[in-house]
Amino acid sequence: MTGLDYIAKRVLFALATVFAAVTLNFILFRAIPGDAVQALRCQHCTVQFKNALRQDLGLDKSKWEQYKLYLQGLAHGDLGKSVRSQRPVWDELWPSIKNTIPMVALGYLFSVLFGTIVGVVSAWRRGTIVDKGGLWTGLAFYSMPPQWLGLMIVLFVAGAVGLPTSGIKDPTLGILGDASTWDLIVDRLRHMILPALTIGLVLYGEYALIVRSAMLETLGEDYVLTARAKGLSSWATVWRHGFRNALLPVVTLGALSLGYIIGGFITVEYVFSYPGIGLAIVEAIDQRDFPILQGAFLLLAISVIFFNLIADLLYFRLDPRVRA
Amino acid sequence: MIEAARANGSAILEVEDLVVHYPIARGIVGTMQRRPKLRVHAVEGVSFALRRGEMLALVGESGCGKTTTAQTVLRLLEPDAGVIRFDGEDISGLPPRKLRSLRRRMQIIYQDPYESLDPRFRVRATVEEPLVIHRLGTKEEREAEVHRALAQAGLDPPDLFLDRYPHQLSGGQRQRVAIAASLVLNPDILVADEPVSMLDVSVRAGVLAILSELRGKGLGILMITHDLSTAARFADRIAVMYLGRIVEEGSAHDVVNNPQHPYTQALLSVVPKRDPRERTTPQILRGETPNPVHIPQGCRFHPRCPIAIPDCKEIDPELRRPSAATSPAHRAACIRV
Amino acid sequence: MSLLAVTDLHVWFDLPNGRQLHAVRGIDFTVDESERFGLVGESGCGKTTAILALMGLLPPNASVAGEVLLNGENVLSRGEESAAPHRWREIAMVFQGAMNAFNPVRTIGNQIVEPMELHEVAEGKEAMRRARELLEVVGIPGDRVTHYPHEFSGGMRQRAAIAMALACKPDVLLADEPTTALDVMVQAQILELLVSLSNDFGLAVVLVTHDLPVIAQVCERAAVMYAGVVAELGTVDRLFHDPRHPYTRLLFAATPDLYGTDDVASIPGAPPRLDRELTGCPFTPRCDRAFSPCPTITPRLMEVERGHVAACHLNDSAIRKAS
Amino acid sequence: MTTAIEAVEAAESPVDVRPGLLRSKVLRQPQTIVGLSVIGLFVVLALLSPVLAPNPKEQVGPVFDPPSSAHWLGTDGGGADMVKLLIAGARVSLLVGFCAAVVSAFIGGSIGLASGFFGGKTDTVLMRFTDYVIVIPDVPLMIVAAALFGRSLTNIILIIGVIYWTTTARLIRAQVKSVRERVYVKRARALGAGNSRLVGKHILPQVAPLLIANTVLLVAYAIFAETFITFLGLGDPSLISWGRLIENAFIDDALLNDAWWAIVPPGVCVALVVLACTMVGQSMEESLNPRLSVGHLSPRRFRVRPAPPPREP
Repeated sequence: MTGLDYIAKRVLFALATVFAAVTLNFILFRAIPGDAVQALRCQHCTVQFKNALRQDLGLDKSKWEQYKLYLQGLAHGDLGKSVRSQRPVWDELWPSIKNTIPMVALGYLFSVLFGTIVGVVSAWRRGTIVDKGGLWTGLAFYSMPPQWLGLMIVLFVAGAVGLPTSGIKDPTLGILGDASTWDLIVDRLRHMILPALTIGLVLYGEYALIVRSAMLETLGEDYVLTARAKGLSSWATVWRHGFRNALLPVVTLGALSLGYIIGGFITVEYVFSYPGIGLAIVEAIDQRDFPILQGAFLLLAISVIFFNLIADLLYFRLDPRVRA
Repeated sequence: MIEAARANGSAILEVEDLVVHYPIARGIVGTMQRRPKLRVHAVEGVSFALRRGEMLALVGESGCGKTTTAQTVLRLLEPDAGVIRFDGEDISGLPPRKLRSLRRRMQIIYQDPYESLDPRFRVRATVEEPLVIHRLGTKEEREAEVHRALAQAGLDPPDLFLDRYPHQLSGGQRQRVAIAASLVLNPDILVADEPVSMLDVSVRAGVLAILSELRGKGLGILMITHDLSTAARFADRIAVMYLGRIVEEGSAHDVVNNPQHPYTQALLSVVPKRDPRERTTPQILRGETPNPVHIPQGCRFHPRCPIAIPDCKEIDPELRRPSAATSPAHRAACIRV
Repeated sequence: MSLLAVTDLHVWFDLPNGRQLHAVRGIDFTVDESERFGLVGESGCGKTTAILALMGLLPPNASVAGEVLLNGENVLSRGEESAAPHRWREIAMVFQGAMNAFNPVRTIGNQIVEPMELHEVAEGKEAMRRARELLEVVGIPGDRVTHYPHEFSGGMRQRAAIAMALACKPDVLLADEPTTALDVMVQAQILELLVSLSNDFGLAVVLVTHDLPVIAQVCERAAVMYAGVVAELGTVDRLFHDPRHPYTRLLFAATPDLYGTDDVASIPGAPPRLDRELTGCPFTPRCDRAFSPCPTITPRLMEVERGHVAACHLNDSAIRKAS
Repeated sequence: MTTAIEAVEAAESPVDVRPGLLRSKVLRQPQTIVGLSVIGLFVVLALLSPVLAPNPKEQVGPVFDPPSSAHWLGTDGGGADMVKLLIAGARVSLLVGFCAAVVSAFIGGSIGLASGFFGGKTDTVLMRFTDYVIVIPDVPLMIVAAALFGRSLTNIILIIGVIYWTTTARLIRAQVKSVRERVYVKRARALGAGNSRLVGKHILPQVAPLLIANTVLLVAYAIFAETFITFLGLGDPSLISWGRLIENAFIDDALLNDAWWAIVPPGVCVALVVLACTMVGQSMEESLNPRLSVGHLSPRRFRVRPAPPPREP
C-alpha cells in the first residue's frame, strides 16, 4: 500500500461517514412519534396551516420518496425550510455560524496553546510541583460541566474584569452617535472573550491531560534513551524527540473529542446568550423547529467529519510510517 | 525417502509438496490500477517425513517458512496445496470437526514461555486443561495424569509446582509446564517451535534433554530452530530451509559434517564456535534473504550463491543425492553437487 | 593507564516496596585501546546495568558507587553532571533491539547528524557528508541518509545504529546484545563489522551478551558475571581452556557446539534474588564443587595467573587447607 | 495500513492480568482510594436520600435565602432547601451515570469482544460501523435524540448509553485481539476448545478489569452528558438531578439575585464525582497498561553514594 492509498481511504471514509450522518439524520427525524409539524409550537399554527405545511414539506409522501427528496435537496445545498419562519434553514443558520466560528476559534486557540505548553512542561518535569499543578488544574477544568463553569465566570469573573456576559453587541452602541468600525470590533471582541474563555478552559483541561500522557508515553520509548546517550540535554530531548512524536496521538484524540467540544459550546452559548449556532439549537429545541435542528446537527456532524479528515491528513504529514 | 519411511511402516507424519501462500492487500489505488495480486510464498513445495522416536529439526533464517510449515502440518494454517499424512491418513482436507480428535495426538509448544501460560491459571489447571477440553477421565484420573506429565517434564516432585501461578515460576520451569500440558494427552507427535531460544543458556540443555528423552520413548518431534548448534547436538535429522524450500536434508551428522548445499555450508560457517582457538573465517553471504514475494527464477539461492553458474538462473533444482554424500538419505537441491 | 578502568562499581535500585535491589555489587575491569572486551552472563546478572552505569544512563531510582575512569577522568564523580559531557564524544553505545533505537519520525541521516552538531564535531552539509560516509563504512549505501527507520531491515538498522555511534569518533563503543534478535548470517555480518572497526580505527569495544561462543570468537578478554559480581575474568582462551570458576566451566558445558561431542548439561537451580543481602558465594546452591566455606565466606577475586582472576575458594589454597 | 485511530491504539501493550494484580497495584494508589471514597460517600447519600431528603422540593423558606444555620446552603429559586435538593439530585445523577455507563459498557464490550474474537469479516463490519459512530459528534446527537424522543429518565439513560459505547468497543477489541494471540489461547484453540471456553475461561478474565476501569470512566461521561441534556430543558421535569439544579438556578435568575449558593454546589458535586471517577478509572487503566511507568527522562537524577566497605571474610 502506498501513501496515496492512505489518502484515498481516508477521503472515502469521510464521504461514507457524511452519507451515514445524513441517513441517520433522516431516520432520527422520521422515527419520532407523529411528525415534525405536529409538535410545532407557534401562534399561527392552526390545523389548516399545519396540513398545508405537511404538503409543502412533502410529509404526505412515502418515507422512501421523502428520503429521495431529502437527498436531492441536500445535493443542491438545500437543508429545508424552518417551519417557524418559513425561511430556508441555511439562511436562518448562516448568521449564527458566522458568530460562532470566531468565538470557538478563539477558545480553541487558547486551549491548544496553554494545553500543549502545560502538558509538555508537566511531562518534562514529571513528579515535581509544576507537574502536579498542571495535572490537577487540568483535571479540575476537565471535570467541570462547561455551562456551570460559564455561570461561575459570570458570577465571579465578569464583574471583576468588567466584561459583558450576554449577547454579542452592546445595545447602547450607536445610539448616542455613530460607532466607528474600531468600536464595533472592540465591542464584538469584548462579548466574545468570556464565552471563549469558558470553552478554552474546559478544553485546556482536556488537552493538557492528553498532551501530558502522550508525552509521558513517548518519553518511555527507547529512542529517548538513545537521545540521552547521545548527550542531548533533557530539554533538547523533549523538544526534538518527544514533542513531534507525542503530537501523533494528540492530533487524533484532539479530533475525536470534537463531539464533546461542540456539546460544550451549545450550553456555553446558551449561558452567555451568545447568538451562535448553539443558541440557535437551543431555540429550535424550545420551539420544536425540527428542520432547523436537523440542519444544525447535519452541519455540526459534517464539520466534525471534516476536521477528522484534516487530522488524518495531518497524521499523514507527521508520521512517515503511513507514507511508506 | 518417503517411500523408505513408509516401507518400514514407522513414519507418523508425511508431508508432500506442501504449499502455503499469503495474499498481500493491494490497497485502493493498486486495485484501481489493476496491479497484479501479490502473494507471500511462505512455503513452496516442502516434503519430509517424521518417524516415531525421531527428532527432525527444521533449520533456517527468519522468513524461510519453517514456522509456517510447522503450523500448517498441524492444520493451524490452511495449506494451499500438498498432502499431510498423519499416521497414514491424509488430513490436509479434513473438516475442523474431524480434526478435533486428531489434535489430541499432535501437540505444539511455543517459543515464548512468558506468553505460553494463562497468568490466571495455576499449574494444575494449565496441565489439566487438555483433558478437560477432551472430557477425559474422572477428576482423580486426571489428577494422576497431571502428576505423571509434570514428572515426565522434569518438574519433580509435581506437588511442589501444582498450585503455583506462572509468575511464580522461572522461564525454564514455565517451558516445562508447557511441555507437561502437551504430554498429558499422550501425543504421537510434538512440534517444538524454537523451544529454548528465549531461555537462559544455563537451563536450555535441561529442556532439550527432556525432549530428547521423550523421543526415546517413541514420540516424533519436529523441532523448529534457527540455532544450528542445538539442532546438531539434539536432532536426529536436519532439514535446512531457504525461501520456502528444503535445500538440504539428511542425518544431523551428515548435514553438519559434510554439508553439500552452498547455503548450508555458509550457514554452518557463521555459527560461532565455543573454542576461541577455532577461529575460522566465516563465509559471510552478503545482503539479506530476499523477501518471499519475489522469489528469484531458477534456483532461489543463485543471487547470493558463491558457486552459481549461468544454468542456476534457469534450473530450479530438485532434492537429490549429491555425489559426495556418504549416505543415501542425504539429499541436497543444487545442480553443482 | 587503561582507556577505561572500572573500579568497585556498585548500582542499587530503590524498589517501590521499600527494598533495595543491589544489581551490580562491586565489579572491576579495564579496557584498552582497540581492545574487544566481553561481558557475559545470564539475564539478571547485572551486565546491562553495569554498562548503562558507564555512561551514567541510570533511572532516577538508581544510586551508584565506585569509580569509572575514562581517559583518566572519573565519569561518575558528580552523577549526571559529570557523566553527560563524555557521552557519545568518548563513549557511545549500540542498544539492544535496534528496532527502537531510532526515532520513527526522523530520517536516519538526521539522527546521525544530531550528535555531531550537538558536540560540534561537524555541522550542516559537512555533517551530512560525514553521515553518508559513516553509512558507507558500515555497509549501507550513503544515499539512504534520507530514509526513515521503518524503511530499513533489522540488520540494516543495527548497522545504522553503529554508524550513529561512530558519529563523534568515540574511544569506546558499548554494544549491548547487538545481535540478539538477528539471524545468524546477519549476526556474522555485524560481528565482522565490530571486529574491523576495532582493528581499523583503534576503537575499544565492550560487547555485552549472553552468548558465550560470540564472545569466544570476537573478544580478546572477557568477564563472566554472576549475580552482580565478576565470577571470572581473563583472556577468552584461558576462560575456555582453563576455567577457574565452576560457573564458567558449567556455562561452557551448557552451550552446545556445532562439532562438540561432550554432553551438554544444564546448570540446576536459578540465580539468587538480588533484593536482599547475600552471604557467601552466590553460586553455592548451583555449584557442583561447593565446600564448607562457600555458603558463609564471600570469595574475593584472586589472581590465578597473570591477567586471569576468579572469585572462587577452590583457587585459595589457604582456605582449601583450612576446611 | 494503520489509520490514525489504530495507530493510537497500537501503543497499548496490555499486561497480563494475574491474580492479586488489582489488590497489589490498584488499591495501593492513594488517588484510587481518595476517588473510591468520594464515590462511596455520594453513593451512600444517594441511597439514603429517601430518608435524608424525603420531600426535597418543599418550600421551607424565602426564595434564594442565603445560607444559615437552618439551611446550610440556603434555598433555591423555589425556596427549597439546597442541601436536600443536592442529596436528592445525587440519586438521579448517579442513577443516570451508572445505568448509562453499564448500557454503554455492555454494548461496547459485546461489540469489542465479537469484533476482536472473531476477527475477519465480523471485525471489519463491526469496526467500520464503530468508526462511523465515533466520528458523528456524540453530544449534539444526544441533544437531538433527547429533543425528539422525550424526557423520561429511561429515555435519557438509553440515549446516553446507546451513544457512548464506541471508545469502549475499540479498547476492548484491541485487548481481546492481543489476548487472542497469546500462546495459551492459541494452544487451547489448537486442542479443540470451543468458543465459549476460550472466551469464558481465557479471554474475559483478562479483559474484565479493563472493561471495569473503562466503565468507571464512562460513569463520569454519562453524568456530564446528563447535565448537558437537562440544562437544555430536555430532562425529566418531575425529577431532580444536579444538572437540573444548575438549570433551575440559571432559569430562575440566581445570577441576578447573586445567589451563588444555588449555583456553585451542584456544579461542585458534578465535578467531584467526575474527578473521582476519572481518577479511579485512570489509575486502574494505568496499572493495567503500564506504558507510562518507564520514563527515560526525569527531573530527578540517579544518586552517587560512597562505596560500601569491602566485607572481609
